[in-house]
Amino acid sequence: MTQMNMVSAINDALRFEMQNDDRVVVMGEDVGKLGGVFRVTAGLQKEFGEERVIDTPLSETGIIGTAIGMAMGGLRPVPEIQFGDFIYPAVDQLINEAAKYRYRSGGEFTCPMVVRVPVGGGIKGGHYHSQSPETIFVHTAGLKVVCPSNPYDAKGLMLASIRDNDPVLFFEPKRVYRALKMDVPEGEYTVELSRAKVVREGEHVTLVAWGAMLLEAIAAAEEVKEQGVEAEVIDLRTLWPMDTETVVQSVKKTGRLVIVHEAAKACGLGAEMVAQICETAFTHLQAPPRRVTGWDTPFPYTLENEYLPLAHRIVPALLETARF
Amino acid sequence: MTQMNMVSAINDALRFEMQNDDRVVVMGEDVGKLGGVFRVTAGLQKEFGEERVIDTPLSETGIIGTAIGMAMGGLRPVPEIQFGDFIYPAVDQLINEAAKYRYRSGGEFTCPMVVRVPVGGGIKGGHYHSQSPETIFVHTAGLKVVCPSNPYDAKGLMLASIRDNDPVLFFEPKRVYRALKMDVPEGEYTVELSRAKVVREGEHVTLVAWGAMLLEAIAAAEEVKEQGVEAEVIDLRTLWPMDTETVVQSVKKTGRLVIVHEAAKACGLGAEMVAQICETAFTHLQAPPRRVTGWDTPFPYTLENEYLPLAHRIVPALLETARF
Amino acid sequence: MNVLVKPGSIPPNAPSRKLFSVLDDNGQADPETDPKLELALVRRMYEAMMRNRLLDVRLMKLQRQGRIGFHVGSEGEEAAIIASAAALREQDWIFPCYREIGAALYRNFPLQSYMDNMFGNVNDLAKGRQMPDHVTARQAHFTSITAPIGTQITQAAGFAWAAKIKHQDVVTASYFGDGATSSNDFHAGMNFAGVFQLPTLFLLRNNGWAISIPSEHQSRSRTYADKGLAYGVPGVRVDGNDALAVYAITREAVQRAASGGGPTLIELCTYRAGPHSSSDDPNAYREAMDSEEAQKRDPVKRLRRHLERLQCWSEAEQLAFEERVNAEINVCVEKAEAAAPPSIASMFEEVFEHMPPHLAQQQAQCVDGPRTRKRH
Amino acid sequence: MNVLVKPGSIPPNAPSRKLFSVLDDNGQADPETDPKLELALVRRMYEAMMRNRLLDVRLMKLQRQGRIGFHVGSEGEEAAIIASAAALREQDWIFPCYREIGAALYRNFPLQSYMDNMFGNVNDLAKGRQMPDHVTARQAHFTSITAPIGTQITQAAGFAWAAKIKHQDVVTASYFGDGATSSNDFHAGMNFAGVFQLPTLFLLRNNGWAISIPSEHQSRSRTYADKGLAYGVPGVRVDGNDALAVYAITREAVQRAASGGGPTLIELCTYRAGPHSSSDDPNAYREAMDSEEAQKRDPVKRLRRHLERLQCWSEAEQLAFEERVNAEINVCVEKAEAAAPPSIASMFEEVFEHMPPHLAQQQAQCVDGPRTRKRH
Ligand SMILES: Cc1ncc(C[n+]2csc(CCOP(=O)(O)OP(=O)(O)O)c2C)c(N)n1
Ligand SMILES: Cc1ncc(C[n+]2csc(CCOP(=O)(O)OP(=O)(O)O)c2C)c(N)n1
Ligand SMILES: [Mg+2]
Ligand SMILES: [Mg+2]
Repeated sequence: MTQMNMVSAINDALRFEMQNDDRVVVMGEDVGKLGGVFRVTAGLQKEFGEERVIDTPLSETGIIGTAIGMAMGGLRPVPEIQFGDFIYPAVDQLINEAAKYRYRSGGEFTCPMVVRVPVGGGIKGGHYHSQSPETIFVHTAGLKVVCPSNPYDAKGLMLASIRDNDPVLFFEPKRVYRALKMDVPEGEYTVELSRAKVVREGEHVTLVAWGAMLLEAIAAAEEVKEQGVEAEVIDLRTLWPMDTETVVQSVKKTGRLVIVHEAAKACGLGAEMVAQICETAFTHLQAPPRRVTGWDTPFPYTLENEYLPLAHRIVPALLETARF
Repeated sequence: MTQMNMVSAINDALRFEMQNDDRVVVMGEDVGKLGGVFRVTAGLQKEFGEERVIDTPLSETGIIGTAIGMAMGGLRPVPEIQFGDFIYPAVDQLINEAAKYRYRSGGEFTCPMVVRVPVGGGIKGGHYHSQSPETIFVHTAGLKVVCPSNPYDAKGLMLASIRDNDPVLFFEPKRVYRALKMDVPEGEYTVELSRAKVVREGEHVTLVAWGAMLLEAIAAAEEVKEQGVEAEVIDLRTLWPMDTETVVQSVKKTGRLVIVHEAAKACGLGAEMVAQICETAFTHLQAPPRRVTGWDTPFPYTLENEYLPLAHRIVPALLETARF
Repeated sequence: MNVLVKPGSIPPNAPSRKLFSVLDDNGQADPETDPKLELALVRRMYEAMMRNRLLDVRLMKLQRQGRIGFHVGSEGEEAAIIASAAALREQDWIFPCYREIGAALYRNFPLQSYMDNMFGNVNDLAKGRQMPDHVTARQAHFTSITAPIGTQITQAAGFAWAAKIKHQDVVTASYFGDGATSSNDFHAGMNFAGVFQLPTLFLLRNNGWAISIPSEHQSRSRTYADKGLAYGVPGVRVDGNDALAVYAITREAVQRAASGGGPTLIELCTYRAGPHSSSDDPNAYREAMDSEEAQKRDPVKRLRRHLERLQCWSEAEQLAFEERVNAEINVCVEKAEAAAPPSIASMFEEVFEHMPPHLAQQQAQCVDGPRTRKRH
Repeated sequence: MNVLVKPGSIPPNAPSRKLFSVLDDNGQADPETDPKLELALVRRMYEAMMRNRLLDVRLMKLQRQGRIGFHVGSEGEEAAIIASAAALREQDWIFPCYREIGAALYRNFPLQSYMDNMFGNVNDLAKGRQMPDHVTARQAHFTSITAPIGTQITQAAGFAWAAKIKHQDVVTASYFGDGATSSNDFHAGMNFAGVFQLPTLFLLRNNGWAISIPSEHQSRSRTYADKGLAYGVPGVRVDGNDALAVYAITREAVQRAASGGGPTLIELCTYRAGPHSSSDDPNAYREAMDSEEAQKRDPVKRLRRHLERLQCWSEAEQLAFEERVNAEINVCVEKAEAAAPPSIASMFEEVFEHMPPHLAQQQAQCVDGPRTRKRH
């Protein structure tokens, strides 16, 4: 066991799997010599050489397009998109190509790869260094989306993602990168994809979150405890395919649901979860399922703490839902 | 009044507004000499010349990027994306630029334009000539999304969209293009944006649809009528900003909601509507709100009528919801 | 590997407006540039080109009869497509656009599989999920055809990159049209291939049109081959209706890529003799070609004249060949048309490697749900 | 319009590796190429460059002190930015990337407005919505700065297109880095500008780096100016640290664009002397420049030597100027820092022209809801 933050945990996962599997290559803008603008890939080029840790030209289209070709050619590319906000030049390749290759070729071609994407707010990044674009990819059949909330899960989910035979978008919450350290096993372990985790038990209201907002959810749960409300907190961990079952079980117990995400509200994953819960557990609901999310505005700079669904906004939603 | 199908109604709207306002320019792949692959822009280049009806190179990035510049420069561009499936190379300009210009510049810059986008299935187009990508744009703050279901609305909404000072994505359901004709007034009239329309009254269940699926919704409503269920059918017309109020009023009356769309289910607009109804009218709901949508697979070719949420799939959803 | 082609025809990375050619309109080879291929090979190319032509005629008819939904032909572009594919080695991979099915067939992709795709039936390797002409042909080292313009270009570069990293002797070739040079993936693919010296060929089929947009209106560069200069990728122009010229240049580029010399951009100058696809009517935007000009340009006729000159082909052989191919086509059409559509359950398969619960649920809903009265 | 610049320095559309320059390292002008500008203009450029330098020093300090969140400077690139902006006419429009605020200031964008943006306060024209250095400056004909690389390039082409359609005498100029040449918008913007002969300038600031990626690794084209060949857009290379050369070439390109001659790609060869931004530490990827080399390259010093040679500037003037500018900066910083953050209600405004119901509702929820204890 070593104490690691999320940056070092992901770095450790990449290093482990590159040693373990020589099909794994890392690529992207500034990932090589610099080791990434967040230093997630630090030291990898030195250890594995320029052929496997590749500094690319400035083109997300090129990064993802060539990564797909590499994957088809038998490698396991782990391309980085420097910020989630810059993934749009690559969405044609992701939506029309990576997502559909297996399906459209009747299984003849696949493109297993892990697209690393630093996402979310909390670093004073304004419009273009704060977005959480999961909705686009959840909506697209054929893509998986993962978002860890802590170093342990980050490493285990990364190893599981690289070994998965489908394309995975691996969202890394920048706000968590260096926010906490925890014991992370050296060597190999995986955290299964599409398995949510109940991180706090409670019987009054189910509270679902992931990534950086999980910490806020836990903080809010602790706060409402003082007022007699016990929230069951679920870390979704894999956003899609979603572990609806774990959420449904919890809602059947509590009768109440609050979901939290940084992304804008309209057509966010919160909407999908509410709709699914209505479809599967409507008669168990004792209060309207509730969303606490980023507002339907672009992500602002100065007021980012007013934009984010931090604990102070989760608390009243929990109380109102529990007391409905 | 002239009998028009949707193709001629939109053509008429464009012609009218180009005569009326010389800031309006039409641009895109094959829109000029050919008049568009669906002939929506037929005859416009002859009438208004190559400077205002522009055949562009094959680049959606270039079409939308330059259209934004034109709009900033005082024109009212109406760019066409030949198929909704090919809009992805333009999403960076749409999401990061068009959607945010007004906001990020504190109102100094705006980019009023209407992006015409033929969408949806029903023409045996398979993966790449059938998609309905509204979710991406609804999720993005700063964009409007319109989708008419008939020639009258198409013309009126087009004129309203061109005159609107925000960027509008104008989704044209290909399946409706030549499917029906109706009386369309010559000359000027507008249909207000963000106003849904109750196209059939009923007291048992609210049924929301738009575009090509509106016709299926009406067919389903007629079918369940025989079984004593009266559906209130709402044509959403503008997908975003959504006229939630009209839907809420109806649901308060019926206590029941079914929503239909061609796009995949996960994070589709149906999810958003269900979540909004839960937030605003939960206590009025007498049955779980229900979605009938495209499946969470890529859009298939041979089985497209199994993929689409046609009347045969809407009917049981209506009956089950009404009898819940 | 056939080594009959002598290198030296691809200019270094500098503008070159010369059009490389071998055959004149009468099928006479220029001894200066003639790659002197084995006659069996030339015959094989000719037969594949002719078969392609016959297929196009038949498929367009089937479409007009409403028996298939769509067809995109390659009339007039057979040399550009087939002679270039012939010049690739067996281990090399093709990343096609939608007009290169002839290349897959040249590589023994079964005609029956192609026809099953045209009908989108249960035997279609793409399982009826894609439009006609969007085949998948792994066995032919030919990737799954896509509609979005240009996306295969970066992918081909990436596949070549994988081969390079794994030290495998594999070259890739992406095919695309003049219109596709405006795409994002052309730009990124060329740039990455240049920077990383990837063993990939950019086969730019300049057929004069992108649907209704003439190639002069697609770009203002002096030639399409010149675009290589922006990326440090050598560019060369070839008479794309001259099978021997196409073969020679492609072969040289393959040899160079395979020996670590990096990518090449090959502008295959040809002409789209037919409509863009069965959905298109070119009368709206282009003048009819006069028939003399069309004859002159025809790559199939030109190669036939060459073979006839060498007494390697005759009118009798032609008639026998046409009859044999048409019969073969008939059998495949009949079988493909009779086959059932794919199962409804299959619509939910292969979205992911393992079916997640939400899709299993949707599959059950769909399979057990009411059926439409519409036919598939 | 200043007509002192004689045309003829931009080569036709063919490769040209010559670097156009006027000043040598000692500030001596080459009489062959000297545009012989009015001294008042040269002085004005120098002062703007020097002011830019002083601003960068101060802003980087403020960032290190934690008083502002971020800064992206332009040390070493002042000539490329300011002399090119100076060569544009008042009616012309600038589509900047994030490093050209000096161009806005040259056009009298108020320093106070800039500083308000750096603090994201209530007076910021961008209303605290964007990161520092992302100003909006309509009055200076300078568009709102964005972070995604390259997007301004097609927009500038489109704005020029609008001017052309409306028969207005307006030229646009997009600024972007060497890294941005790999972007989709560079490709599309160049191509559209070439095809439609738009009155736009592509000002490619080749500063040697895209964060940690050296410009030789960004593309294999022989020069960045060569990229024009792919689009039929004339390309020219200029010593970007030589204000007079930058001015002369930019002016010629403006004149040509304004008279219907179409677009020009100008490669401004310069060097990013500082880090990419306040978040970057170049020690991880580049060797320190030796100080003699740095001095020689410095565009501000070079122009100062030129002015001194002409007895148009002195040490005393320099000192007085620095003092004046620093005082001005101080006043602005003080005021900007003291200003309140934007109102919470303002976060919901200007998403659309008119606020739709869902935003009015969210605004009320936010304004009336609980407050975070975190400071803004
Ligand atoms: C991204 C994208 N935009 C638009 C289309 C519609 N479209 C299909 S083919 C075509 C023209 C392609 O021209 P070219 O690349 O020259 O190939 P050709 O058909 O001539 O072989 C267009 C515009 C598309 N398939 N993909
Ligand atoms: C689409 C996109 N991808 C990545 C980034 C992150 N990024 C910011 S600046 C930069 C390098 C830009 O280099 P260059 O274009 O040469 O401009 P310079 O900073 O040297 O002036 C990168 C990769 C971005 N802003 N946008
Ligand atoms: Mg073409
Ligand atoms: Mg740079």
